Amino acid sequence: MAKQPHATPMLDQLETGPWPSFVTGLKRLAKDKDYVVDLLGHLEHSYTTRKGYWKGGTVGVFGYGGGVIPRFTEIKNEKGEPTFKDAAEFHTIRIMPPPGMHYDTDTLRKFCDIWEKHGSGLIALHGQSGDIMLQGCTTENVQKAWDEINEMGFDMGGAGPAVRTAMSCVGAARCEQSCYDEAQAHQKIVNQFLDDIHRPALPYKFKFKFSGCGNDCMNAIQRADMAVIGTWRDNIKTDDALGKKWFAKHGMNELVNDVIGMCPTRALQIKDTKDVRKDAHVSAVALNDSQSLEIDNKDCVRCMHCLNVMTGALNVGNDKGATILVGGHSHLKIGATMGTVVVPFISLKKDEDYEQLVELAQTMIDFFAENALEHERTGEMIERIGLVNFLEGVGLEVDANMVTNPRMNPYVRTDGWDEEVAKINAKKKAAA
Amino acid sequence: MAKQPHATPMLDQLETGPWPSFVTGLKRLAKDKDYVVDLLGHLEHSYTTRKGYWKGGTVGVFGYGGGVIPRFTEIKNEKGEPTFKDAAEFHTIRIMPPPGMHYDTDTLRKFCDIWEKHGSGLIALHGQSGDIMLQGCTTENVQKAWDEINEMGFDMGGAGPAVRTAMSCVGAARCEQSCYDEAQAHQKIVNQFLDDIHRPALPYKFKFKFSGCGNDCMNAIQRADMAVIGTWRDNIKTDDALGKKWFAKHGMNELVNDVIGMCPTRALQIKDTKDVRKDAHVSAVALNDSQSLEIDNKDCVRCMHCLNVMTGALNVGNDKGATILVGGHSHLKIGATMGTVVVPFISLKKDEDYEQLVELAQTMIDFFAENALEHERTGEMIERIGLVNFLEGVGLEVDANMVTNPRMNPYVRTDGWDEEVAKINAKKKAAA
Amino acid sequence: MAQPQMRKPVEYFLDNKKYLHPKFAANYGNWKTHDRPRPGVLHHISNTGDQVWSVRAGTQRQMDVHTIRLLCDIADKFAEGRVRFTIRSNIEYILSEESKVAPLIAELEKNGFPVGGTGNSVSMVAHTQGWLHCDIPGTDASGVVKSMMDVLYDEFKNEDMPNRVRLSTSCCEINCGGQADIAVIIQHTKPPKINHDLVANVCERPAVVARCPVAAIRPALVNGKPSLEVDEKKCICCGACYPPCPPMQINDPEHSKLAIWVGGKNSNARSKPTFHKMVASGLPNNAPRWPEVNEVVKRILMAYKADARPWERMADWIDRIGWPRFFEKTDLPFTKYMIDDWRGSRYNLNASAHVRF
Amino acid sequence: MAQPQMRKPVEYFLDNKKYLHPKFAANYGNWKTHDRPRPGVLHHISNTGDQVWSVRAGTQRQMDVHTIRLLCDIADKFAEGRVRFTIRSNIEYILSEESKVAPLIAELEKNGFPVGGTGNSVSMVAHTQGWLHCDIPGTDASGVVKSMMDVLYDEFKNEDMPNRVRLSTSCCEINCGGQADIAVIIQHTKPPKINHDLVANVCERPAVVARCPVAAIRPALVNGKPSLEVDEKKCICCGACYPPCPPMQINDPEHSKLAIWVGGKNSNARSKPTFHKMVASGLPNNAPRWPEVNEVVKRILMAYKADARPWERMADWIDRIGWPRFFEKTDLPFTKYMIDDWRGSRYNLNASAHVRF
Ligand code: SRM
Ligand code: SRM
Ligand code: SRM
Ligand code: SRM
Ligand code: SF4
Ligand code: SF4
Ligand code: SF4
Ligand code: SF4
Ligand code: SF4
Ligand code: SF4
Ligand code: SF4
Ligand code: SF4
Repeated sequence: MAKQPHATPMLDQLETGPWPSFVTGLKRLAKDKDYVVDLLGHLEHSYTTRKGYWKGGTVGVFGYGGGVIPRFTEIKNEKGEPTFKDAAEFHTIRIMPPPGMHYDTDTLRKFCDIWEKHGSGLIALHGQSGDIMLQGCTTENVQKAWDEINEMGFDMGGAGPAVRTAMSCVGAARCEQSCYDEAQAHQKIVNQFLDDIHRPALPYKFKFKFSGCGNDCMNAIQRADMAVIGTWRDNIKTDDALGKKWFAKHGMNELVNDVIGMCPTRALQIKDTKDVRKDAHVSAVALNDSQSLEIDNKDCVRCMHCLNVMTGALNVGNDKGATILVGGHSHLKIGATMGTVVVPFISLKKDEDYEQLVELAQTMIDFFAENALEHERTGEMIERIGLVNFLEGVGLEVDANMVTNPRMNPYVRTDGWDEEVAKINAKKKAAA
Repeated sequence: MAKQPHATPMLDQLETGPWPSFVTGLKRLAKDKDYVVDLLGHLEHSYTTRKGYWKGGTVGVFGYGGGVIPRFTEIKNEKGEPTFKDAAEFHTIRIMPPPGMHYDTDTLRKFCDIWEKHGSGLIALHGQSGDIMLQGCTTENVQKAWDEINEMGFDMGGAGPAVRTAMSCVGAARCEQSCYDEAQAHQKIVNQFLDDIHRPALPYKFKFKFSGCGNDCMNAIQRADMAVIGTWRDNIKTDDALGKKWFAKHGMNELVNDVIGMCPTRALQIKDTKDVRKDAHVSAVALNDSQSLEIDNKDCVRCMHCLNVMTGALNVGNDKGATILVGGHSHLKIGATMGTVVVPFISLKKDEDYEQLVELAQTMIDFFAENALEHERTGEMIERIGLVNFLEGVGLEVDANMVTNPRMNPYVRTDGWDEEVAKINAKKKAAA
Repeated sequence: MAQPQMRKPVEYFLDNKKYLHPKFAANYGNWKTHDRPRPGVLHHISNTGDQVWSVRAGTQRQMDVHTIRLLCDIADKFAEGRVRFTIRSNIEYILSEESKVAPLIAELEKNGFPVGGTGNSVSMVAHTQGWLHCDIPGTDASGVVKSMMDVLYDEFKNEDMPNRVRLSTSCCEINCGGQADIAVIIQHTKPPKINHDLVANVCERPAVVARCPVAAIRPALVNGKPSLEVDEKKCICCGACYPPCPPMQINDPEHSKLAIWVGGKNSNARSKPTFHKMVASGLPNNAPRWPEVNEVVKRILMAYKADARPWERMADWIDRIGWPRFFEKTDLPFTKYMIDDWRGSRYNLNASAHVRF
Repeated sequence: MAQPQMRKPVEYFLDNKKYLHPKFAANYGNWKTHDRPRPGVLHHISNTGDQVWSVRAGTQRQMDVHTIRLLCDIADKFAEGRVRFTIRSNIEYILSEESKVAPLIAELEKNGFPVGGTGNSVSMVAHTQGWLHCDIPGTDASGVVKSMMDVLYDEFKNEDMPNRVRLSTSCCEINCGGQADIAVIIQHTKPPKINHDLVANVCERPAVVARCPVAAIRPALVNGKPSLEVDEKKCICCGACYPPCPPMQINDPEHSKLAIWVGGKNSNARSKPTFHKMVASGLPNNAPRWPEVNEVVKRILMAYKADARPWERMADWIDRIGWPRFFEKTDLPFTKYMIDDWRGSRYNLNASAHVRF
């Protein structure tokens, strides 16, 4: 039994209502832990005064330079003693989850046991960067908890100017839209950068996110310095039986309004089946015995919409891989940036393909480490130096898929035009 | 008879081919004028060396500070004497054309006579800002030519950091799309700013352009500091007889592909005539005895496309006026800017409406004169100070039509939020 | 320096093979299609004919170990001891047999875990730290999320929206919660108050000066001690100076307000991804339940629900009807603060005569 | 100071009433519809039933008085002594009777004025000054226009394009010719060469320094005299320094090249207006006929003609097919110089997974 709870009239109001209440959870923990009794008091104080009262500091584990987020209370009496002394330290340990955030209950229970023993018993599944966040630990206990977690086979996540914990969607494990093995990519890249995760020495944070298709269930484009988003190069695959089934259920109006009318590039048309074009880049799915939905795959930008609506009738192609976008970040200090295309397509079928992806990531990180200013994200760096300088720095070739529009201003130095064109033509020739 | 022509092997090549040749024209003039003989030599020299050889200077007419573009030759021998001495001076006089660039032949002939007498005989109809450009005159003759032109009832155009010559489309004179009296607006505004045209004293140039509708045949949005573009507030007018005629000729495919499918906001739908909605903001035109094209005028952005395709069957509404956009300019020094909406709608039906337009223009010029930096166009100024500061400076109210998107960054100081909302609500109440 | 008794960490990032549900492992990369038999349930079919049912339930994310153990008990009972969590902190149970779907749902709901969040529902709010743990928050996170999800409970459990709806909240302008269909974010309205006594000791002054996006901070001597000075005319109250220099107090119970943003979209479906846009601000930081915020969120959601066409996300809907009508339909005032004046603002101004009446 | 013998100007901007064709005056603001009986001819019908036929013909813009008088003679003979000029320097004759259309056309063509430029044709090129008159040109204007229109003569006289096509040329990067479906513009490739002897006398040095968009110019002492210095690493060769400081020679017969830009659009029809985009550069300044430029222009036009759908302007067409295919279809190389790095460049990068193969 823990000590007497503080009065928490504000927090108590968060125990009503149908959604699961974290306050109820904290109170459950507070039954046995003075630590959490004081945490509740601390939080109630914030609710009352509408201010936060934690400050940072330096706490870590042996061998690593990051991964623990230290918190020390600032609610103190006149003598400078913590008002909520049992919760005077409330550090978080960030642990990297398995790709796709799959667990067996055994593992989850082990986390609970360790954290009940050494920490507050509060665990966030998961943080916005994907970490298992073990929240609430004293400085003294951090190392103990960590040792046990590490023994379980789990490793520390990122914090500070470091490569950060990555995230991958459920993807290949359950999703028909998946265009590559997200978990494999995720695992290989993180293993490559363990040192950069654990010993922050970059100009600023660098995040990876892996989504198996353009639906981007990991929000990679806006939140990752390097986003790997699945796509395919050949035609959309079609299944006539499922096409007919879909059409029988949904009818012509839905097909026109919800599918054809919403394709961003007018790549879809209804055709009498006999009139469907025979071109190599055209595919079609039957709607009934006489009509088909025709797809001009040259016009398709792999937005995923029609595949989402007519799932199974339309499926991603066979020549699978990913588009790589660089530079997503929140809005410090130039305003939010999205990742932009730097590799329109990288094949991700064989093991060697994944090695190539890792190499590419390494090149990007190296370039970032050498060229970014302090506290400058990749998106900010690219805006400062220009995309072309970045591409040249990491050895990637320009491609019209990288732009929404070619430049609209003449403010460019083109002395190298002729050599550039010669290079391109030589490559074209070599390829032909 | 003039002197012996120079050899012009380069220019001669521009006399072949079917398009009317300015070289042939110059040669015609050169028959009688040593001035033009040397001009041809001068130009041939440019063609040969691929360089220009005119420099500016100061030439004007009595009472005005601008409107003449002086040119002095730089092709000189070792002694510093002009190689083409008869064309050592080659100034242009800019004259403002009548709104819509209508002429009677009498007037044109008078220009010819004056310019044959005092100038080179070369006239450009028209310059890109709309001026009648009388090209090629000596310093001595500029005043003489000007006096005669001014006697004809024409006035000098703008040059330098001044209000510039304006342009208006053919509009109401011949065009069914016209939403206001372009010529009247054009005339009233120019008359308001004659002083600012003739005595350059602004930070930089300021241009007006008047287009009667969103087709913007005057390219106002990209080339005018203040663009007045016609529009209407009520419903598109429809004519069933012409609707049926159009449909009989063009058929369903063209209607779907070329009209409905190209509306930028999906404001158009085919309906069985009996199903056409009865809402006040819906209009419809008959296609045949049973079908109609329905327009949701709330969704319509007055882009003009459907009216262009089905001319006469669809016409602009009755509640006519214009949208005012500010800030178009070429790309010095921040890259090209387009005009952006500062007045979504100004009614232009009665004379008083036109006075209001003139007043608004005056306010804009005043603000520009006081706030722009030297050599800074309105578009650059607005980018520097922010649109809201401009709107407040000229006393215009914000409107959601002014943005493509509300801000996507939190970098704004919102202390005045409550007062702002109170003001808006008070206005709403007053209006209701 | 190394203390010999300390354990050296084992650095290795695990694969997920051993955690995968057996059906996931067997059909890895080989799925064909799926449907949703009811809200909260996904039914996936593989090319081999294998089928799985995934049942999704909401959690409070910040969970006590008792809650997690309870969720584990349920997994052991119904789902072969395997679960996964979604990016939105929902838990997913994977079932090999359809017959277990209904009993599992009953068990979850009995224990207070709402089943839903799939398809065209409002899923769980993306969640940050707030007063519970962060060192810079202007408001709370878990409490805001709880109060929002209480209000949107039915929208989580049903699939009645035109398309999926993603929400986020963020307890400071840094926006760890990310872009969303509707995002609630702190918006400060007053410049930081500087505690000059602390600056010299606590702040790396050049770093703070560099951090300000509008160069409003300069070094200054105050009472003879090195401190900082803010040009209050320039300051946009973003709070970026506060993390590197805590004496630059930006948080204020009164003047730190809440703003609402709409139309963020990460997916590439149909339209390209877009950032969310500010549509309301000045809402009070009214703990513990933020009713003013929830009222506006709900109003926007209901307008969207009533008016958007199937598959239109918030951003797609507004794209069609236009911003003037968005403000009309949600009865929100369009204020001058929404007109962009940041870098590249010209791209957000209406550079056309496309106007709506 | 006023010289007494000098005439004081009469300042007054005329209206156009007296110049209007009588049918225009009578039906002012009262037109109902129009059609195009053939290329070069517009037929307008007013609400009163009045009709006019407008016949459009190409001119060289820079006209000698003899040409203008000839055009006037024709107007007197056929068109009640009234003409107008279009924004593209085409002349329009207004006829009250249809019967005069054919004879007028015959007369115009006999005299070398091509009839056309209406509807889905390629109209006359927007035209600037060039070597003929400007003080800063890198190339000519009238000659470039003449050589282009010779090549596009049939496209002017026929209406075979998907929609209207507007061209412009500009003899320096300032681009007085404006935005166009296809624009040809000088693009310098080397920094200005400074004639230091002249700078002190001719240039207002602070003004020049301020004019440079990339702050590449700084004041410097050269041979003991005040002059200027260009940071050649920074310089983007735009030539903006040249007009205010002619000793900063930017024009070069060899290194001043021509660039081609496509997809500018001023009208609001369908899509919003857009700026043109660079798609080719490095073309030689090959007077008197610039064949290399005309070849590329023609190639782009033919790809557009073959592939665009009715009513798609150049910009609309590319919007549909995408830039990768534009470069494929026109067989132009996409070079790194086309990737924007100017202010707001992020708005021109592909911030999406929308990719074409
Ligand atoms: C814990 C977490 C919120 C949560 O409750 O889930 C979080 C919490 C903090 N974030 Fe974050 N961010 C978290 C995910 C994010 C994300 C989302 C993501 O990673 O996908 C973003 C947006 C994406 C991005 O990286 O831009 C994000 C953008 C930021 C930023 C702004 C970065 C920028 O470049 O604009 C900062 C400020 C900074 O880095 O200086 C920041 C800073 C912080 C700090 C360290 C505040 C500080 O500077 O002192 C917060 C520590 C809170 C604490 O007490 O634990 N956090 N932060 C998330 C990390 C959990 C995890 O490891 O799984
Ligand atoms: C004559 C004309 C081209 C033509 O042959 O038609 C022309 C010629 C010159 N323009 Fe222009 N501009 C002409 C219309 C334009 C237009 C089009 C328009 O007005 O609609 C533009 C683009 C719109 C705009 O204003 O931005 C235009 C944008 C410029 C600029 C760039 C302005 C900017 O803000 O980016 C300059 C440079 C400057 O102002 O310093 C310029 C400067 C010049 C100067 C004065 C060159 C100079 O700085 O020494 C040229 C004088 C040539 C000469 O010898 O006569 N001219 N200039 C056009 C004026 C004729 C007339 O009065 O009717
Ligand atoms: C489980 C999860 C991935 C994970 O690894 O955790 C997931 C799973 C699926 N997503 Fe997702 N999405 C998940 C987060 C997202 C996110 C990110 C987010 O929520 O922050 C997005 C981007 C949202 C945005 O644009 O900001 C996302 C955008 C989509 C879309 C595109 C929707 C659109 O039209 O814009 C689809 C397509 C669809 O709905 O068919 C999709 C489709 C799907 C499918 C149908 C894929 C499949 O075929 O299996 C999965 C079931 C969806 C459902 O709930 O009905 N998923 N999906 C995530 C569940 C989150 C939750 O608990 O609510
Ligand atoms: C005469 C003129 C106005 C003037 O006062 O001088 C004019 C006259 C007409 N324009 Fe225009 N436009 C004229 C320059 C323009 C320009 C500006 C330009 O050429 O630089 C534009 C903007 C081009 C751009 O976007 O950059 C222009 C964009 C249009 C459009 C929109 C086309 C589109 O789909 O984007 C229409 C609508 C249409 O074609 O029905 C239009 C329609 C018309 C109509 C049909 C209006 C009417 O109902 O009478 C007129 C006959 C057009 C024809 O040629 O078939 N006019 N029109 C100009 C003739 C120029 C020429 O000689 O070639
Ligand atoms: S991102 Fe694509 S592959 Fe991954 S879970 Fe979402 S829909 Fe499936
Ligand atoms: S996936 Fe391709 S075809 Fe399907 S809607 Fe998107 S762009 Fe159109
Ligand atoms: S801008 Fe509109 S009103 Fe003016 S001529 Fe062109 S189409 Fe007619
Ligand atoms: S004018 Fe209106 S209805 Fe017609 S195409 Fe344009 S936006 Fe659509
Ligand atoms: S949004 Fe701000 S206050 Fe909230 S967790 Fe992130 S950094 Fe901390
Ligand atoms: S709040 Fe933002 S703008 Fe103000 S001083 Fe701090 S960093 Fe600068
Ligand atoms: S484009 Fe340049 S060179 Fe040509 S007329 Fe205009 S200012 Fe002169
Ligand atoms: S050419 Fe342009 S960039 Fe170079 S020095 Fe002159 S103004 Fe500056």
